[in-house]
Amino acid sequence: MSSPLLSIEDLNISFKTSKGIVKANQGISLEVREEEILGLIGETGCGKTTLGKAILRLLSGKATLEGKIVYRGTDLLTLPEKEMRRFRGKEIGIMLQNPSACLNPVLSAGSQIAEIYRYHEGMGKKEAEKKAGKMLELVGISSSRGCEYPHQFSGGMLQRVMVAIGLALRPGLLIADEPTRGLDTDTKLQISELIAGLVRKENSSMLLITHDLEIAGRLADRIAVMYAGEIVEIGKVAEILSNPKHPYTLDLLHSLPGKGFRTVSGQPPSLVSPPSGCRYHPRCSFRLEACSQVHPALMGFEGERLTRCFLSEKGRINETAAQPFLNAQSALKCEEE
Amino acid sequence: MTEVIEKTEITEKAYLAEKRLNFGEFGKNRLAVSGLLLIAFLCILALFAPRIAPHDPLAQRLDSGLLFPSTEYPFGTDELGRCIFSRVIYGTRISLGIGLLVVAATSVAGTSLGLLSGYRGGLLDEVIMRVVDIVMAFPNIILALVIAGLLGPGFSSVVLALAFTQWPAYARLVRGQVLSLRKRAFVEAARALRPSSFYIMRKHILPNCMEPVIVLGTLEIAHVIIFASALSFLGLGIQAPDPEWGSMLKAGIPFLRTVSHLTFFPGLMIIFTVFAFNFAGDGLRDSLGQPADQEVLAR
Amino acid sequence: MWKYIAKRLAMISIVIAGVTLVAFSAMYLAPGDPAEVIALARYGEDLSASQVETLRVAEGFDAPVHVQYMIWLGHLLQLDLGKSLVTSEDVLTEIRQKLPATAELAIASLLISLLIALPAGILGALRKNTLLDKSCMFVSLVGVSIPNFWLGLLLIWFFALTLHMFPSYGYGSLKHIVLPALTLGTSMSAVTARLTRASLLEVLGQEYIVAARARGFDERTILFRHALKNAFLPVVTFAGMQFGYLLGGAVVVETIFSWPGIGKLLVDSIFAMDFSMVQGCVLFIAVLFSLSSLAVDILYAVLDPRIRYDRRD
Amino acid sequence: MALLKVEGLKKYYYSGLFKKEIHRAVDGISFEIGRGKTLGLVGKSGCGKSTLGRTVLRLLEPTAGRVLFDGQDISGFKGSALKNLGTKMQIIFQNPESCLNPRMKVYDAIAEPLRLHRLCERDEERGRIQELIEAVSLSEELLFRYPGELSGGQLQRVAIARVLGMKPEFIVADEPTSMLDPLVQAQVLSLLKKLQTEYGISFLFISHDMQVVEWMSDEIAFMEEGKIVGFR
Repeated sequence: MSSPLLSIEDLNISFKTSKGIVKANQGISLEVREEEILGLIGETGCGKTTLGKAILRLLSGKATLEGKIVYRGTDLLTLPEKEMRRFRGKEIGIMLQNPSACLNPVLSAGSQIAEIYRYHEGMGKKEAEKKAGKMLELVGISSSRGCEYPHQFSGGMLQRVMVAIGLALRPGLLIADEPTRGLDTDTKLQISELIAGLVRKENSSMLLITHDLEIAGRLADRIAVMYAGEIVEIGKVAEILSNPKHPYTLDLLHSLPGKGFRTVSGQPPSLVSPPSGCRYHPRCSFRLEACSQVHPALMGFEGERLTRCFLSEKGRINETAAQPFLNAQSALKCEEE
Repeated sequence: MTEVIEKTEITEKAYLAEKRLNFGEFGKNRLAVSGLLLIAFLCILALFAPRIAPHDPLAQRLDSGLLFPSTEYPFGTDELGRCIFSRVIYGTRISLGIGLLVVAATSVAGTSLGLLSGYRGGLLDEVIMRVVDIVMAFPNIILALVIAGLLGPGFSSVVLALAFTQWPAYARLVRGQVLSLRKRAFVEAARALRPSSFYIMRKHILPNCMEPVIVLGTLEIAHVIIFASALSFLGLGIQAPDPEWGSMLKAGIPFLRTVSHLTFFPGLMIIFTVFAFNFAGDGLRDSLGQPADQEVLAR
Repeated sequence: MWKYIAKRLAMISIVIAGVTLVAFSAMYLAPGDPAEVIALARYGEDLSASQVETLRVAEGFDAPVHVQYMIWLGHLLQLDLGKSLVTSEDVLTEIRQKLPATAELAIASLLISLLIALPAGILGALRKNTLLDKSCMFVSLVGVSIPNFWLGLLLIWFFALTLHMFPSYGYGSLKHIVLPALTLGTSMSAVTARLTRASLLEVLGQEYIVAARARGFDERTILFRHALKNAFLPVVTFAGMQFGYLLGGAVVVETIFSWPGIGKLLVDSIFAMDFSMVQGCVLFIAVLFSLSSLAVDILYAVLDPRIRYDRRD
Repeated sequence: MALLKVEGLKKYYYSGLFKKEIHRAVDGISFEIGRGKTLGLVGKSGCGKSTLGRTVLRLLEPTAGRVLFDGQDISGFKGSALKNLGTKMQIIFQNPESCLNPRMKVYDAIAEPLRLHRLCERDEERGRIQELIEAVSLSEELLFRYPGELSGGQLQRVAIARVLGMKPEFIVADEPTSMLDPLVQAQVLSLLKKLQTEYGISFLFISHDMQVVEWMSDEIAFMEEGKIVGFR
């Protein structure tokens, strides 16, 4: 087993708002290993974007962070701002959500890549532009489009520019936040293949934050599932997809298109006042009495598998749910062929 | 920057909900509340001027001209022996009157035209917007100056002149709002119900563009008051004996070197009044979550 | 972009056509018969009916209104703004003589206002909600509320009458321009500072600033390369409107300081009921203002690539 | 007979100086939808599928072609006939965040079509709205909230309840779930399907997600650059 590249230990993040304290992340422990793609799955508002931004300390002053974020032996949370800048872009690249908002509208795409080389590697203008052009070619954009401005690109193309920026300095870790949101099915696949391909080629690692289980299933080595600010399950892709131990993961899989759209009632809880006990218990169809009172810990299962559910030990989920799910899973497999 | 995080993170809807609750936040905005209190104070001054003012603002007493402030005459007297304090207080009636009248008229007219122009589009829009452009091609104080000057001095010419120059601001602001609202799905959903366009404008569009209009209106009262007193100061607005602050200032100029309180107090009153409305308008803008856009700010 | 500019040009010609109509019809706002009003201004109280009639024919007031407008417009197209009805000076020559004074005042005021406003606005946005920012914004809010004529009088009282540092009126030396320019400049700076701050704050709240930070740039680079260019876009548009404020403010300030510019000329002509001079001044100012808006629009197009290059589908 | 029949529908946009540049958003499309059936419409973004949905409803005026609803050509409808059509043909939008007026409480949003078309007596209104909100399985307490306080899935249900109140026969669903999370998407889609069997509504279901469309539709049309390139 390779040593972790990034390890997050017991991270708590909260925001003060007029409605109360939003506990966006609670007790997050996670590691991203060398040359690994870790998929972080969760629904809108579960705190996954906050986690991604927190790693590079990009959250606003309103956010309170506790815990440790260790990258190659350095705890990023204790670094002074000036040294933190060395990690941003160079060690850890990030593709934030919504590329049309993340690119400066008055600077050309090429110059936004070139400026990274000029700033970090002290290159001259010509050289940096040339390198930016190469980077564009690498993500499948003709370098002649480097002088165009963000509004002249389509959504998929913008996402490619974001990939080029994220990987410009060959970082050890790329954090990609919803890189496929809002794209057509075809474009979605192209972009995800592109990112994963580049990351693998560079022997880098990636934290892929997405709500799309299918994309995560295709690209990731391991998957972490997040619900209401907590990690509820972590494990190898194949294990998670074929044998989910947490009811939420199970429900999420069932809700996928082409798998019967089995529905779960209710909606994610507020992060200001989450339910007592297990956060999923009000919606869970397997809930026990204890679930509403005792908050389950993230428990080791077999091997590297961790699950935050009382039932997982007893393996009851398997018995109840194996049948319909197996069909769905085989459908997924067929499609991938 | 802080808001951005919340926007993306707690999702937009939570952000919107917060924005809505911000009317309550207005209460917390101490500056804005003090602006409103100042306005209330001014209104009281205007309403109860006869009770508050110690003297008749027009009564001349030539034997007690150019007196310095005393308990009898808190702000002193002018060259004709009139009590400046009383005149300043009565002046509130004129300035607030002009401000409210002009803003009431222009906001209604401008908003209606902006609504029509934005929602109907087409030729009507072209015509209205070109008229707006034409009026706005004149710096507004200059246009007001010419109109008021040629109409002849007096209360009604000042009101007319300012009303004519100030309405396009609302029309432009509202039209912009309407254009962006028209693209929103709820307006399209309402159209799918096939009501009259008047219904959609009244029920779905107007309520959603009122906030900036309220902000603009509040700030406009401040501008109108300044413009009106500038006209009077130049001698083209309200004329002497009427206690208008601008014309009082003008009357005080010859005595600037010796008895500067003649110009000092009326000027202070203008600043105080304008400040109150600017303050309240600013507070409204902050708590209604309106971006400080140039349309509202640039006046 | 050329399409955009062409569109602007077309629009501005319509606007200027409308402006001439407004300027022409302004004369008919005055109560009573224009010929009589002018005759009254020219010959004083004891004028005879025949004097009025002679003047009516001489100045062309006997023709129907639309014909008068057409004739006036015809002259206008040959850059002939007519003669003053009171002094018989050529209107355009008169305006041309007054133009330098107003231009000097405008430029000096603009410089003063930018020198105050830009640093204050930028500093305020960068140090948001600190004591410095709050006091800057408070001062500027008070500044917005001070009428420029009062500020002018205050400056005269303090610097001219009390300290005797600068002359209180007149035109000529560098010393003469200090007080008028200070009056106009400071009163303008308050608004610009607020706009700069608001605009920069808005930009600093954008996601691309966070994204730039995520690329490891320091705050200086982010401010100068990413934030300011965007933040100045609305400020540039605003500068166009500021020009109108400048011209309007000049009227008041020139009157207070007896500054021999177009503003003072306009006010004097209104008092003298010198219609052709008023028309000329108003028209000149409006055209100048429109052209400056056009210039600003073009500048905006050059600065903002979203207009410079049309969207591609 | 088909409930909805579209024949050679075109929607062109003209731009440029002399209106010479033509953008053919919908370029001669014909199809039919039977009562209680769903036609899925798949295509990439920008292929004109949303424009098609709106043109069918005459929210956009077609450049050419006919839309027959229940055997009648609706393109000539005016006044009360057109207003009546509003209750029979409806639309659900993509972005739940903007599909409701932020100034109207949920109750009023659902009541609006009932009041506009006088679909029920004043004293029955409350009960009718109760029925509707239950039909989309939302709790009653949401009725007096503003849209800003609801989640995306809840908003989309309110939009459905609002449309449902008119007992429409045909609904254009324009990517109704593409902005929702998977769990919520499943909820909304099964709700639509349930309502379809209960009320016999026909759908034109627009989406770019093949799997969603497959699950929802009886027949699928593929759209590319303003034209339908195939049915399945």
